[in-house]
Amino acid sequence: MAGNAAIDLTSPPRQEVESVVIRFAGDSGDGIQMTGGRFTDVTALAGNDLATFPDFPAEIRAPAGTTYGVSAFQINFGARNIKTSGDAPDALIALNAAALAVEIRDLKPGGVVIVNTGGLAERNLRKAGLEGNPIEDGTLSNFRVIAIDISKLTLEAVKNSGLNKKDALRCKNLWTLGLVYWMYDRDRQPTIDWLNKRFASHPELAAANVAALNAGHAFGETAELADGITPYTVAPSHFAPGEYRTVHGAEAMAWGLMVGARLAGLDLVFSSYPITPASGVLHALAKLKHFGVTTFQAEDEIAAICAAIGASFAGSLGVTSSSGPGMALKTEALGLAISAELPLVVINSQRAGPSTGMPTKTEQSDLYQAVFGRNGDSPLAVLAARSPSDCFDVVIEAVRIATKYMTPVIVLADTYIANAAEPWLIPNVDELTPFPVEFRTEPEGFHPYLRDERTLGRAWAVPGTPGLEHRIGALEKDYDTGNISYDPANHQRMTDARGAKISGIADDIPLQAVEAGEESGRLCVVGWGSSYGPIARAVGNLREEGHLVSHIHLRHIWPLPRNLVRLLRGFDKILVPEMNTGQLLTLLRAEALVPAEGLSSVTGKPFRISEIEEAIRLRLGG
Amino acid sequence: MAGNAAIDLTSPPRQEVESVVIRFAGDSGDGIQMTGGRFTDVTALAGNDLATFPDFPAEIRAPAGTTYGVSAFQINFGARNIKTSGDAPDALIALNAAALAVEIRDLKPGGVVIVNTGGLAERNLRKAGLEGNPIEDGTLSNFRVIAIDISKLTLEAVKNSGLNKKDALRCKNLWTLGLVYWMYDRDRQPTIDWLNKRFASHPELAAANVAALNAGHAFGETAELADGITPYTVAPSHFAPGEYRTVHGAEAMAWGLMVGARLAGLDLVFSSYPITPASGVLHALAKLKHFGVTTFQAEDEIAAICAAIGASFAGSLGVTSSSGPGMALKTEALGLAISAELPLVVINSQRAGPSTGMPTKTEQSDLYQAVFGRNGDSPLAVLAARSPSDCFDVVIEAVRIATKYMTPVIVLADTYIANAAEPWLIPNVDELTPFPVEFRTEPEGFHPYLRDERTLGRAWAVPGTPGLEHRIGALEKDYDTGNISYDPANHQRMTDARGAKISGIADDIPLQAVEAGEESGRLCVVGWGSSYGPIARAVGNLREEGHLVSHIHLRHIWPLPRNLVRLLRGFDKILVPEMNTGQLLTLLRAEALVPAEGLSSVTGKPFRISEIEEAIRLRLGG
Amino acid sequence: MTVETMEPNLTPKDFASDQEVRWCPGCGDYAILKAVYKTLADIAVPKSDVVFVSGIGCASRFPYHVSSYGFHTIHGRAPSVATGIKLANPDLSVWVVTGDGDGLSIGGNHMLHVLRRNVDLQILLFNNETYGLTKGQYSPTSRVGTVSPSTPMGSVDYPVSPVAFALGSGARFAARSVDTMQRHLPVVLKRAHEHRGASFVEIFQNCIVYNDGAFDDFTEKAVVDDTQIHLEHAKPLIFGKEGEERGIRLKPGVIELEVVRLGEGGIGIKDLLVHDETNRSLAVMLAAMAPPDFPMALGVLYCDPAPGYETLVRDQIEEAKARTPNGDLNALLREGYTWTVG
Amino acid sequence: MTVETMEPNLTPKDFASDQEVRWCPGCGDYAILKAVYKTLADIAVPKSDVVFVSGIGCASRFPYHVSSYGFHTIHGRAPSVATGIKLANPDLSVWVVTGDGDGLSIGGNHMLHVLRRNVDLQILLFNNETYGLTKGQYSPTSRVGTVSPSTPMGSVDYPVSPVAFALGSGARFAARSVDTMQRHLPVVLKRAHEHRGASFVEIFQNCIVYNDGAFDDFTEKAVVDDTQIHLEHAKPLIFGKEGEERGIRLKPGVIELEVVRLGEGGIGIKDLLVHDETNRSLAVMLAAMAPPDFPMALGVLYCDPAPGYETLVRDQIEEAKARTPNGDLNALLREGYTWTVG
Ligand SMILES: Cc1ncc(C[n+]2csc(CCOP(=O)(O)OP(=O)(O)O)c2C)c(N)n1
Ligand SMILES: Cc1ncc(C[n+]2csc(CCOP(=O)(O)OP(=O)(O)O)c2C)c(N)n1
Ligand code: SF4
Ligand code: SF4
Ligand SMILES: [Mg+2]
Ligand SMILES: [Mg+2]
Repeated sequence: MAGNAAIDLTSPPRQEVESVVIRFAGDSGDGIQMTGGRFTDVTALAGNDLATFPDFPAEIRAPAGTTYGVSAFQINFGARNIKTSGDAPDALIALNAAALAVEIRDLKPGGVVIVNTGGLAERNLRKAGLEGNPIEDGTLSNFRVIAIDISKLTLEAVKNSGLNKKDALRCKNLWTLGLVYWMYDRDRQPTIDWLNKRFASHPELAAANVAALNAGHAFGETAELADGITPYTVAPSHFAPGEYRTVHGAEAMAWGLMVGARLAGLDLVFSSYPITPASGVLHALAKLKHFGVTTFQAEDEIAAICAAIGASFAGSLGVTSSSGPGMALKTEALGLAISAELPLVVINSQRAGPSTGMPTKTEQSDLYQAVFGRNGDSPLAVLAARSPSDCFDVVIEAVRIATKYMTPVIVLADTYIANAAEPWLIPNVDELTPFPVEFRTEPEGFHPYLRDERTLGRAWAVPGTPGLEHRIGALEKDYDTGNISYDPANHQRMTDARGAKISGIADDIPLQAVEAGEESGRLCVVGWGSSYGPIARAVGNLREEGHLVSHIHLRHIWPLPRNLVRLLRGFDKILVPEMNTGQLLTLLRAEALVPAEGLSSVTGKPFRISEIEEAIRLRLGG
Repeated sequence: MAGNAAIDLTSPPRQEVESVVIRFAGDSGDGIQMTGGRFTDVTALAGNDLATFPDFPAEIRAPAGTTYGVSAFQINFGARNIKTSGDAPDALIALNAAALAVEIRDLKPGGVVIVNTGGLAERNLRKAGLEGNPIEDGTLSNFRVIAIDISKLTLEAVKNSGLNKKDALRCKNLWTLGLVYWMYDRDRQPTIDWLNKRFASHPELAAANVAALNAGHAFGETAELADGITPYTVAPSHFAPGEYRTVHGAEAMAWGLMVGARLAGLDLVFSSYPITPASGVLHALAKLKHFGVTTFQAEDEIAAICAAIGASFAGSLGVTSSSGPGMALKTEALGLAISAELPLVVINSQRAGPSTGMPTKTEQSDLYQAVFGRNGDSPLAVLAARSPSDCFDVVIEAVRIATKYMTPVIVLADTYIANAAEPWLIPNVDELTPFPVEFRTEPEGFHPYLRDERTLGRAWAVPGTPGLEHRIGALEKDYDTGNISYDPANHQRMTDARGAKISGIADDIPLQAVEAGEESGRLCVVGWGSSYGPIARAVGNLREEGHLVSHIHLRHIWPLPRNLVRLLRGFDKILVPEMNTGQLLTLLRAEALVPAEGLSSVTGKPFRISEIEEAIRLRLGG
Repeated sequence: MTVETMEPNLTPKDFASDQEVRWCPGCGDYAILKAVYKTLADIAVPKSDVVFVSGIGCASRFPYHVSSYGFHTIHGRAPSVATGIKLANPDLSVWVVTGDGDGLSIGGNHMLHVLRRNVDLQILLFNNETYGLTKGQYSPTSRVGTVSPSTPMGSVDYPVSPVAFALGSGARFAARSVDTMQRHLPVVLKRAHEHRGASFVEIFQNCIVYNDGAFDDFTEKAVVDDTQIHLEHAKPLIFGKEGEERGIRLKPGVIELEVVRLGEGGIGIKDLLVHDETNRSLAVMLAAMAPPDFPMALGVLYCDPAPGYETLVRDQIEEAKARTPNGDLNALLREGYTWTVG
Repeated sequence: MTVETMEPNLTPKDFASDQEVRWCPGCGDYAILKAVYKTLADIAVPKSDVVFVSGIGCASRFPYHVSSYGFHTIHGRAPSVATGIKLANPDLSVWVVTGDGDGLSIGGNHMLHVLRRNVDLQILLFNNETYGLTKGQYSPTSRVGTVSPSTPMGSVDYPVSPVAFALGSGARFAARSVDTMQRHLPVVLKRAHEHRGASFVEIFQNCIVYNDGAFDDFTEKAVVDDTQIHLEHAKPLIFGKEGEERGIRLKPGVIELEVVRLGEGGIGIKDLLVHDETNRSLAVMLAAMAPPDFPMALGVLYCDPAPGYETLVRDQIEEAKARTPNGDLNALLREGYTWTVG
């Protein structure tokens, strides 16, 4: 383990805790996301397992001090295996009145709240819609409160920096971070290094921020904090050996695409139109031109997917990415890719709908659309990622399926996954199994819809190859020549072939594993996507209590693993928690004819562990 | 009964038959669709029940004589209740070699085939891909053949018309029609009147066509036809009293929209982009400007639906119409209409997919898309028409639901329904129940998302109304004010409300009736849309044989009628024939958890009665 | 539909809605909002007859802040929704607010067609040369070399000029102004409102967060005199500080504009081009002018009215009704062959 | 990807595919197909390096009839698919075939952006002023008053001019020809092919079934001399039968073209405008000319090359590789903070 250099031996005795949930909150302009990011880095370096949840406002920069302008960052870290960013925070750091007003509701009773009293002036309170000062009016009486004028202390800490007051005040997030580092026994050095690098061209800013960080830390070491408040230690978690980093979902998707293309032996052409929360993948890949990646910001989502289809036609790996409204626009062209039988990876970072909905909030309500949402009989493969790091593997699997079966594959992620981060055991790319594409080059016997006998994937013959000139399109094709055909029996045959090709993928994917618990029994909780964390933790908690409840988590949404129906039929009850009104539920009921029940949560936020626990208890009969 | 003036008493004795299926076929340039239309009119006037199936090529005007340029028109008519355009024709009229080559496959063994030998020259045969002359090489040995040089006889019949040879030859469809009129005892006069009106400005054309018609008829009266060929009579069918006409699906939809708007008390704004086979509705409405209808040909399907949404926002009834690829493009805007909670009727004349597919062929494969195909939790109502005339009622029902519940409603028709015709007991518009819309005008207590307590439909306040100025959009709205809201609990509440509103429609629609047979039992055949005819006939036939099999046919695809699940659970087996790979099937299995089985036919053609009969027999154990 | 109640003497602030404005502090959108309030008060159309329609983007949040009717639709589709509104009720005063991304990236096709059709709308395109709402990616109006999250090495594609595009699409009214020009902008907006048919107005708007100062080269106080030309119909094309006036003339012998200094080489006002709002070719050439070689042309570049689409559509319906009066649905259903049973 | 095998001396008919052509007998598309075969034979690019991409429509069935690579995509989206093809393999010769509906109705936005971006494509827009494939509805290029199934009383919206739109969108090559002009058309197509960047070619195409004779006013043999002007770079704008030549000049004092008769009132060739392919303003004015007052301008209206988008994209990738050579994925995954356990 690297890091952990300067443990302060003079501090008061620290209380050892197994895991902690901290929520940083403040104004959009307060640098909360950066603060959270720094805390995440040093926490990872401290060897804790962790999960984060950035929760920023819809507005680019809402007027200062408003409740809808509050930006928050939550992190759950611990010595034990961390599965979610946590239900209710153990500690809240509120840099202004609005943050306090909005976020205090979720704090655990008895939790610690660090408040910047410098942000609680009359004017601030009014903007936050507060009638009184929460520190005085009893609002905080259930919590352990550390009320300090962070604004003032920050100004003091950086007074020699030469910064004007506005810029000086900007350092208050670092001051706060210093205090929090002290409370949770984090190493400051990586953050100092980061600041020096980040502000390399503005050394006075770097120095001021470092000064603020140190001052906050020193304050913790020396000040008498309120009663009942002690600093903590959180022991390192038990990780398998290897090299680790923290990774966000968007990054993991970008890297997965690059590695997937490499494993397939293809060039990557990524074509997209910006949309929240999907743009991160575009941004990440645009920075990687030195790896030969081509990124294309199209004029809209239709152009984006069509360019990706064109790239695949021309022999690259065409990939596109979007979120709900943009996915809707790709519908028609997805049909083209299905009919033209070209490989294509489509990443959907789902957000709260319907329509524009709540663009910055998470939901998993595009499963219907992914599986069913096209005109005609239009089967394709659908995969879902369960966590930020899982995106890497799932995207590679998508590339494998797309190229092997000559089909579009939709990958479902969501706002939470795209933005959240977690530690990741970095794979060795050279040890991953390649799945090189073989373009058709032999003219003899060629026609473009010649199918591989086993996969039913068609021949991929790339423009530029002499002798394989051919025409494709979305009119129905003759099975035996690839030419246009309106023949009735042929249409049946081609429809069946397209269907069989996709169902056949089920033979090429792992059988469904049971995540936790027995392979049959009284109750199974079935989930998919980002609800993995809360479901796993809830089931884990109840199993620890001795309840017999199992957890199945799907990566392959379509086709479903071959053994899934059998597994499901082995349980008396099936509970399907989803951040939608019951979409996987419909699929499972139709496929397995099991009386599965849904647990629906559409709040724009991840499930709380407790609501799943409660639903499970209810079904177990208390 | 009108018509039936000139019954020729000198003809040979006529054989009485209960129903007949005739198929006219020839080159695209041969006027086959017009010929079929005329035959349909006089057959309706003769009091027969009937169903037609125009089957034209994908090409606008394919090169003459090619097999893919064959245009066909099938009519089933009879004394009994006619449910489909018929499986195999009893008689085939083939005006050229290609038509004979393509169409002979489907003729009933022993059926009559009238062949124009003038179209069987060496060159014609080659173009049709025939090696020999079918009349000589035994191809027709199983049929009763009337081989006549219709070309020559037509030229003779019109030789005094002054037409040049090319135009004169164009009359051969009328000559043929004359012969067929004789064979089936049809009245020529309405066709003569029609020709005189149609060619009013070219009296020489009218005269020539009438001459050809009469000559063909005279030929039948006087010529010795081949052995075993007699003329027929088909008695009138038993119709309820009233005034009748034949109606095509596209017309019926257009009229239904006009009547629906009238019943709602709204102006109709119909906004669409041309696409096969949906354009007919646009064309029909564009001709009705004198009724105040506004039609708008937009630049694409997205603009079309958005203009319809704008029209609804402004207080008209916004309607849009398309087919598969165009429906796909409307996906995003449908979400807007769902979120904005505006009335909108969307007609989908389905065609064979996926993607471009077979644009002129029928299929019912957009059910998934209609019910599930949007991002987010996006419920709306889905209806399906079962026959051309049913379109009228279904569309009116769609208008009623859309305006009462402030929701988009998708109406599913298909190529077959849009183009086919059948007799229709013309309703008296004044006797239909109006469902007038009440716009909100009262400012007191108003906000745009104020819901009707019973329907949950929101208040419709129209720009131009003083005091009700408001803003709507597709961001999530606060339940209690209609303002933008990102509140977690509110999003759940609004999502639930949108869902409950649509499910609640189930209380406002008829309980599902059983079309034929018992309310429970061994086997129920469940269908929707245009497969009504073949299913009804197949079930009818088997019930006549004494088999206990029931038929349920859905008009309301979503929400499903309240009693449907109960009904379905009353049967041991459920068979769901669909012109897709099993889409209603998925819905029924998920909703009712019944082990329903699909019978899938995706050939671009309607089901044959026999294939459904066979599937039923199989399930009944022979 | 429209109830004609004149609301007495509305002031700009009567057009403010009760919704909190959520643009970034310092955003140019605030200034435009102010100018629109002023315009609305000036033109004195009843609030209830005004509709603001927008797509998605920072600019497109505009309708929430005007106390008229408003529809915040989906990305790029406001022109189509607005067309439907006008078809349903031609009497409404319908304003489309869009951004360079909304109106010219995803929505370019609807923009083309609404302009070509000449639907009577006021179309305000807030050009900030960036996608503000999605955090600063380059847009179709961003200049070559723009560094943004999606173009970290600089953009390589040529931008589109909104007014050139509008003119190429057949627009019959095209104008330009600047967010902060609080005297100029309301005048332009009023002209747009007066013009029957589609009025296209490009408004240069500063995005303080992602593209601050993008238009400083012709909007900074110090340079405006040298870098802006304010067009007025039938007036010579003249600009520049008093005493240092310059003008625009046609380069002798070729179809090309040039800047000339008045008084230099005997050049006088009579040598300059005279602005003719009805000359599309001139408008195209004016639209193409840009600093540093030319001043930016502001004001009404082109205005050549023709009946609006919605009017022609209505007229045709009225004509049809006059030709075939008394639309009886029962008669319609009975047109053609019918027969009676029983 | 591209294998450089020169196929020896291909003749036009070597470019015919084995698929039966399914246009209506007499359709103008046949003639265009013939001209394209000739062009392909002339330019001598290997068949395997040629790709035809189309949308949906009669015109868009084109790729099936060329024995190169071909992709018949979906309605209006060919420019986007073609962009993807060029991004993946800039060495291919990519031709887009589209119709007035496909390219300017549903596909107008992609047309704008592919032109603005200057992707190296040859874009052939077959303008028949109708939607042929869907049976003759009016299109965005149909003239006002067009009677069609969707406009039984005549259309009321103003058409878009394809070349004016292309120029407004920033096209750097715009040309025009006519289906039946079998000597003119291949020359124009060859120019389009030679031009690096997006080449936009409007081809007037007769739809014999739904819009027969739409262009007779300037394509009928009897009138061509009076109604066509064939543009040639650096040559004066002159047309008309020998002995009755007329020319185009700038109307004195205003930015407006006029037709003058040579010899009349002392007007000579020197008074005429000289065609300058690189002058966009001139191109816009030429594009606006139409009978009966003006001849139709045919040939290359505008050509002012700049590097193609796909080239600039590739260059940037190469530059990035040069800056940070040796892209090691394992190193990438380990950038930033990492730590080691065990
Ligand atoms: C279909 C769809 N695609 C993408 C987005 C994401 N999006 C929202 S606004 C926007 C661009 C905004 O740019 P602009 O129109 O210039 O407005 P600005 O924010 O700069 O005012 C994008 C890409 C969306 N909401 N919907
Ligand atoms: C998404 C979609 N909308 C509509 C159609 C129907 N459609 C096919 S071709 C066409 C227009 C063709 O017009 P044009 O591009 O001018 O080609 P032409 O047939 O005249 O050559 C239309 C509307 C379609 N295939 N797909
Ligand atoms: S991001 Fe830019 S355009 Fe958007 S509100 Fe902020 S300053 Fe204005
Ligand atoms: S419909 Fe017109 S454009 Fe289409 S193939 Fe026939 S003649 Fe050509
Ligand atoms: Mg912008
Ligand atoms: Mg066309």
